[in-house]
Amino acid sequence: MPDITYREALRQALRYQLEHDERVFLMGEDIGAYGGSYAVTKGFLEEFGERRVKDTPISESVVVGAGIGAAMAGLKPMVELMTINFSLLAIDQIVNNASKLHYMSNGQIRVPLVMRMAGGAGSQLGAQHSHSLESWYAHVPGLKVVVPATPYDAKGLLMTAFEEENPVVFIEHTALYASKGEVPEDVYRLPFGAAEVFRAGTDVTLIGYSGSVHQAFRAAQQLEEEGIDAEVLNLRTLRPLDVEGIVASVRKTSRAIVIEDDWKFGGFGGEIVALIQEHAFDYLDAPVLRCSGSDVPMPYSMALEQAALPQEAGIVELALNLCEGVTP
Amino acid sequence: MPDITYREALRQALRYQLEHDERVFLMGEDIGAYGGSYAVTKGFLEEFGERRVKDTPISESVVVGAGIGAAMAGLKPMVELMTINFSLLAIDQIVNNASKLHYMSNGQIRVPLVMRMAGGAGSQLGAQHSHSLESWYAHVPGLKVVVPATPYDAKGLLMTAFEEENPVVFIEHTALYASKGEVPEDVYRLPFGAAEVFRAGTDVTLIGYSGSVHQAFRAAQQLEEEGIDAEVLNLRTLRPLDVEGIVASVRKTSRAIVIEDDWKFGGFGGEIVALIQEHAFDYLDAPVLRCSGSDVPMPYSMALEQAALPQEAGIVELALNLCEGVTP
Amino acid sequence: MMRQGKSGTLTQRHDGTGLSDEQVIGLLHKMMEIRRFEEKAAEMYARGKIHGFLHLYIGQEGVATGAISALRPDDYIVSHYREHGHALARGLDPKRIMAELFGKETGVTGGRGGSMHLFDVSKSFMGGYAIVAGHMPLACGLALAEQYKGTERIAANFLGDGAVNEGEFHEALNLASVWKLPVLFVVENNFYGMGTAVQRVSATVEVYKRAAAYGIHSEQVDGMDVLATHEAVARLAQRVRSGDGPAFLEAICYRFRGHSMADPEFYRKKEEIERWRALDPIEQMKRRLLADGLISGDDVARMQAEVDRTATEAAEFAEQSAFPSRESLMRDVYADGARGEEAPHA
Amino acid sequence: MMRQGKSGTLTQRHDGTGLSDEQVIGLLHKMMEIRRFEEKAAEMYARGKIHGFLHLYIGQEGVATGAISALRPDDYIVSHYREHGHALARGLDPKRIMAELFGKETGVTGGRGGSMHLFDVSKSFMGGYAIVAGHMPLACGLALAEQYKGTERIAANFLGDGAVNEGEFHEALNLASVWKLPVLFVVENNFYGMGTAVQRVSATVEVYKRAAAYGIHSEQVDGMDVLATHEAVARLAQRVRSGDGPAFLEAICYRFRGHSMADPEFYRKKEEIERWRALDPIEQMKRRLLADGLISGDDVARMQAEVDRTATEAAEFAEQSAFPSRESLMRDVYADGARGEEAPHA
Ligand SMILES: Cc1ncc(C[n+]2csc(CCOP(=O)(O)OP(=O)(O)O)c2C)c(N)n1
Ligand SMILES: Cc1ncc(C[n+]2csc(CCOP(=O)(O)OP(=O)(O)O)c2C)c(N)n1
Ligand SMILES: [Mg+2]
Ligand SMILES: [Mg+2]
Repeated sequence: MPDITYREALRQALRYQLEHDERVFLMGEDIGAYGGSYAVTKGFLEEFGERRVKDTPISESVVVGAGIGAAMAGLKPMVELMTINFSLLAIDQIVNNASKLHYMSNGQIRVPLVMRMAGGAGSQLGAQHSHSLESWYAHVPGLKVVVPATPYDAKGLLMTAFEEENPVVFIEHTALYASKGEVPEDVYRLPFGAAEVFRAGTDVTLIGYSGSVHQAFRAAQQLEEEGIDAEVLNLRTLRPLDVEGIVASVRKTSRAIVIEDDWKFGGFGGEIVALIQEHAFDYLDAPVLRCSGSDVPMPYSMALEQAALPQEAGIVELALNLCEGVTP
Repeated sequence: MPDITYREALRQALRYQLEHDERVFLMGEDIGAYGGSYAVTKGFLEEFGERRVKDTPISESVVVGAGIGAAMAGLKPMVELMTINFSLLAIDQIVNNASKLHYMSNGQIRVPLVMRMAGGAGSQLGAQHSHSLESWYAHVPGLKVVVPATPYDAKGLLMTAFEEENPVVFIEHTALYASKGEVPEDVYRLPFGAAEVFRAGTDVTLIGYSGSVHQAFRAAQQLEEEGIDAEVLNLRTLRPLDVEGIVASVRKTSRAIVIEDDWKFGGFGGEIVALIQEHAFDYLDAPVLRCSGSDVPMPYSMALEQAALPQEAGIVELALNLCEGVTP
Repeated sequence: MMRQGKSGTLTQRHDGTGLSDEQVIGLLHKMMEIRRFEEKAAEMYARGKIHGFLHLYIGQEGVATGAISALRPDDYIVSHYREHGHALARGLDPKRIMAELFGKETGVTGGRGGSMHLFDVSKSFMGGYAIVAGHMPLACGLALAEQYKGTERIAANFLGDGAVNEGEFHEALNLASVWKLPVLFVVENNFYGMGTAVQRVSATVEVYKRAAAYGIHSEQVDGMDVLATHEAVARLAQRVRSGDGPAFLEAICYRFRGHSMADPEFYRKKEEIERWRALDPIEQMKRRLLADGLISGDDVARMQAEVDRTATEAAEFAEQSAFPSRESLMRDVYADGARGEEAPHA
Repeated sequence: MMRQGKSGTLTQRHDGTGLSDEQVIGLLHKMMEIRRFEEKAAEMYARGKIHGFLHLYIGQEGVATGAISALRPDDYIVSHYREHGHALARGLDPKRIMAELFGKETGVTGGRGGSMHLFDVSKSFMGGYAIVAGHMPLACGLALAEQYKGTERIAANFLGDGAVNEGEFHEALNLASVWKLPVLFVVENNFYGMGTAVQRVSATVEVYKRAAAYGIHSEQVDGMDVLATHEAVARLAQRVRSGDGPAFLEAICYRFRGHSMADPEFYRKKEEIERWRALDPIEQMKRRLLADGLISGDDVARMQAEVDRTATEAAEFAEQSAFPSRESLMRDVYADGARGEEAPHA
C-alpha cells in the first residue's frame, strides 16, 4: 500500500465522489482559486469546473444553509468550513436545520450533507483559531461526528460520510494534514461507530481520537519501557460512539484515561468517563481519568501553547500513577 | 418575606441595578415597547427611558457584540437574548470575544457583561425553540454560567452577576417565570460556585439545576414514602461548579443521580459524573447515573415532549434501583 | 411611499393577471378559507387544544393567496413560523394542518413540528421555520439545487420585515445575486417585528430598497390587494424562472391580531389597527367581485358556509385523531434508523 | 470607477489637510517604519522566530498611516488580523509588537495574542481580531459607550473587502445607522479576500456603495495616497464626532505579498502585482516630497537608516526577551483570579 498524507487521502475520497456521483459538488471559502486553505481541494476547480467546485463569499451561515437546502433537494453537497472556528458563524444552521429537519418533518426530508472543517490546536494560531469543539457537535442528536486520526481513517471515513443520508460533521486535525500512512488505492469505507484498537494492551486503556491517538500511542511506547502494557483506542467517530468497544477494553484493563486537546471542563471526555463507569463500574480499579487541554483560551506563545495542551509526559505520569494505585 | 414570582425577582434585581448604577443599561429584542417576551422588563422603557432600555433590531450578533464593546469601554450592559435558542446566532461573539478578551489582552480588557436568556423546554415550543444548551456555555473558559432554580436564586444570583467583572451567561428557565417563592425585599447576593442543599438526606444525592431541582425535590418526596432519604442539591451555577459541595454530599450518600432537561449524550451531566468518580471513587457504591432528556430534537406534541423530558417517575425508579443495588 | 400594483377597474386588473373568473373567485374563497381556519385555531387555542406558540396570519391572507397562486405547484415554498396561510394556499390539507396544531399523529408531521413547522414535501412545501431569517439560506440552497440540475423550478421564500436586519438576510441576498439563484424573496411587511416598529430598528424603512444594494430587481406591492400581489409575483416568478437571478418583493400588509396568542399588544394604537382593518383583503375583494357582478350575496354565503365547514371538520378531525405513541419518540432522528438514548421513565 | 481624493499638486493637497511640513514628512517616515518592520518580521518568520499566521500589510501602509494620523489619540481603533500597520501608526512600541510576534513576555500582550491579536488599551488600540467581521460589533459597542457617556471619542473600525459579505457587517451597519453611533468604518479594499477576488463573491463590487443601503454617508478614496486618505478620514471623523452618526470609507489599496506567509498565490497574475507595485504608497510619497523640495535624498537615507535601526532593535529586543513562564498559563482567565484546571504535565 502506498504511503500518502492525510491531505492526499482526503483528496482521493473527494475526487472519487466528484468522479462517480453527479449529485456531489463542493463549496466553501477559498476551495477553488486559492486551492483550499489546507490545500485539500488544490486543483479541483481546474479539474472539475465551477459547477462542481464553488468558491463562496465569506458568509458561513448562508453557505452551510445553502448546502442544507441543496441536500434537501436531493443533491449531496460537501461544504468546507475551512476551520471549526468559523463553523460558529454557521452553528444555527447546523443545529437548528441540518440536525433537526429529518425528525421535525417526520422523515419527509433528508439532509445528506458533509461538512468538513479543520480543528485542533498546536500550530500557534492563537485563541480565536484553536478550537476543538467536537464535544459541542457530538452533543447534538441528528448529527454524526467524525474525527479521523490517520490517512487510512481520513479516506475511509470520508468515503462513508458520502454514503450517509444524514448530516456529517467531519473534523480534520490541522496538525495532521502532512502526516503519512498506508492507504489502499482502492475504494474502501470505514464504518461509523466502530473504534479501532490502535495498539492492543492489557494494563490500561488510553482512549484517543484525531490528534490525541498519536499522543496516546507515543505514551504507550514510553509506558512499555516502564513495564506497562497500554491499549490505545482510536475512536474514529464520536457520534455514534463505540460504547461497546470502549467498555470491552476497559473490562479487560480495569483502568482508563481519555486524552483530548479540548478543554477538560464540560468536554467530550466527561461523556466517555460517564459511560465507562455506567457500563463497567464493577470492573474499574481506579477512577477513569482525563488528560485534557488546560481550561484557558489558547495562548499564542509556543511555551504557553504547549503548556495548555496535553503532552505525552503527562499521559505517562497519569498512567503510572493509575497503575500504581495513586489516585489524584 | 414576601412570596413573589421568579419573574418579579429578576425585575427587582434589574430595577435595583438601573437605579443604583449609572453604568448599567439594558438592551435586547422587544425588551422595551413590547415589554419583554417573558415580561421581565415590562414597564422599564417608560420608567427609565430609551437611553437605559434599548429595543434592538433582530440582530443577535451585533447586539451581543455591542454589549461586549460597551463593557470594554467601562459600562455594565445587560443584554437580553430572549431565549438561549437565539444565542446561537451570537455564539461567536460570546465564545470568541466575550470569553477570551481578558486573557488574550493579557488582562488589559474586562468584559463585565450580563447576558440573560430563557432556556429549557416543556412548553411545546418545538425543536428550534426548546434548547437547553447550558453545557455548551459551561464548557468555555472565561464565561460564568448561572442557572437559577427559584425566585430567591433568581434575584440573588442576578445581583451577583452585576458585581462580576467577567461575562456571565444567565440562563433562566421558561417554565419557571410564574413560579413563586420567598424573596427578601432587601438587597442580597448569592455567591457563584456554591451549591445549595435544597433538601438534606443520607441515602442518595439528586443533583439538579434550574428546572430539574424541582423535579428532583418532588422525586425525593416520593422516595421518602419508599423509605429512602434523598439529598437534593441545587447547583445554582455550572461554571464555577461547586465540586466540593457535590463531592461532600456523595461521600455521605455514596450514590448520585444527575437530573437535567438537556440531551444526555455529551451533556453537562457527564462532567458531573466524571468529577464525582474522580474525587469520590472510593465512596461510590454504584455508578453515578444520569436522568437526562431523550436524545431527540424536541417534538411539539405534548405526549412526545413529555416522553422526551425526564420525569419524576423516572428519577424515582432510577433511585430505587440504585439503592437496591440494581444497576442498569 | 407605496408603489401600488397596476391600478384600474377590477376587470382590467383581472385581465392583466390572465386569470379566469373562476380563478379570481377561487382567490377570494382561499382567503376566506385561511381566515376561517385561523379563527378556528384561535378558538381551539383558547380551549386548550393547541399549545405553544400560535402566530396568526389574519389580515395578511392577500399575500400568501396572491403569491402562491402565481407560482407553479412544484415551485418550492420556504416560509417562517407564521405559515398557516402559505400552507393552505399551497393546498395542504386543512385537516392535517389542524391535526398538527393539536399535536396529533395525523398532522402533517405527525405532531412533531407544530404550528411553526408545517411540512409537506409532496407539495413542495419545504417548511415553516422558527429562527428569524434562518430559513433564507435553505431557500437559496433549494434554488441552487434546481439551477444545478437545470430545471425550471424556483424557490419562493417568505419572511417578515423584522428578518431584514439579521445577518443571514444579507448573506442570502448577496449569494443569491452573485450566483443568480432562482429564488424569489417575498417580505411581508406588516410594520412590526413582535412589538418593534420597522422604523425604530431598520436603517432602510422601505424594505424593497434594500435589495438594490445587491443588484436584485425589487418591487413593492399592496399586499392587501390579492390581485395586485398575484400579478406582481407572476411577473417576478417568470423573471426568476428565466434565469435572470433572484427577485425581491415587498408586500405591504398588516396583521390584525397580536404577534402570537401571548402578545399583550402594548405597542400599537387601536386607531391604527382600525385603519388597517378597513383595508381587509377579504372584504376588499368581496366588495369588488360583488360590484363587478362576478359573484352574488348568495355566493358569498355559500362560500362562507363552505369554509366554516372546512374549519369545523378540520377541528373535528384533529380532535378525533390519536396522539402519537410514546414508542414513536426515537424514530427518525437519523435517516438510517440510528437512535440515541431515551430518557428513563418508570 | 475610483473616486479619487482631491487632485492637484502636493502643496495644494498638503494645504488642504492642514498638516505642517513636519507632519507630512512624518507620514512618510511612519510608512517607512511600518514597511521595514514588516520586512523584518517576514525575515524572522523565515528564520523560525515567528510562528502561526503572519499577515503582512506591505503595500497598504498609506491607509493605516493616513487614517490614524487623522484621528485623535484617544479615538478607539478596532482592527482585524492584518493590523501591524494600524498598531504602529497608533504609536505602539515596535519592540513590544515584535516581541509579541516572537511570543515573548515583553510583547504587547505578553505573547498571548500573537500577530493577529495586538492590544494596547493605554493607547486606545482595542485589538486585532481574527474572525472576519467579528470585530465590527465591538466597534459599535465602544462607540455606543462613548455616546452613552456623552464624550467626543469615536471608534475607527478597519476591515477588509472580504468582510463585507458576512452577516455581521450588515447587522453592524444597520445598528450603527439606526442608533447614530459614532463609528467610522474603513474598508481596505485590496481586491482579494485570501485568494478570492471581490467581483467573484460580492454583488456590490464598489464596496462604498453598500453603505448607502443603510443611509450611511460613504466615500471612496485612493488608499495608495496617504494624504488623500488622511484628508478623507479627517473630514469623516469630524462628521462622526459631531453626532451625525456613522460614516464609511472605502480605501482602494493592494497587498504586495500573499494573504499570509503560507499563501501559494495561485490566484493573481504577476503583471497585476507589478502594476500595483508601481503605485507603492511609500515611493509615491517620496517622489512627491522630493519633487516638492520638502526633503532631500539625504533625508530619505537618514529616515531609511532610522527605520532600519528601529526594526533591527525591535528584533533584538524580541530575541533577548524571555518567553512567558509556564506558571503564568492560568492567569487572567477571569478578572477575579478564578481559574480552571491545568493540563496534567509531568
Ligand atoms: C433569530 C431569532 N431571533 C428572535 C426570534 C424571536 N422572534 C420571533 S418572531 C420575531 C419577530 C419577527 O418579525 P417579522 O420578521 O416582522 O415577522 P412577523 O412576525 O411580523 O410575521 C422575533 C423577534 C426568533 N424566533 N429568532
Ligand atoms: C469568520 C471567518 N471566516 C473565514 C476566515 C478565514 N479568513 C481569514 S482572512 C480571510 C480573508 C479576508 O479578506 P479581507 O476581508 O478582504 O481582508 P484582507 O485579508 O484582504 O486584509 C479569510 C476568509 C476567518 N478568519 N473568519
Ligand atoms: Mg413583521
Ligand atoms: Mg481583502
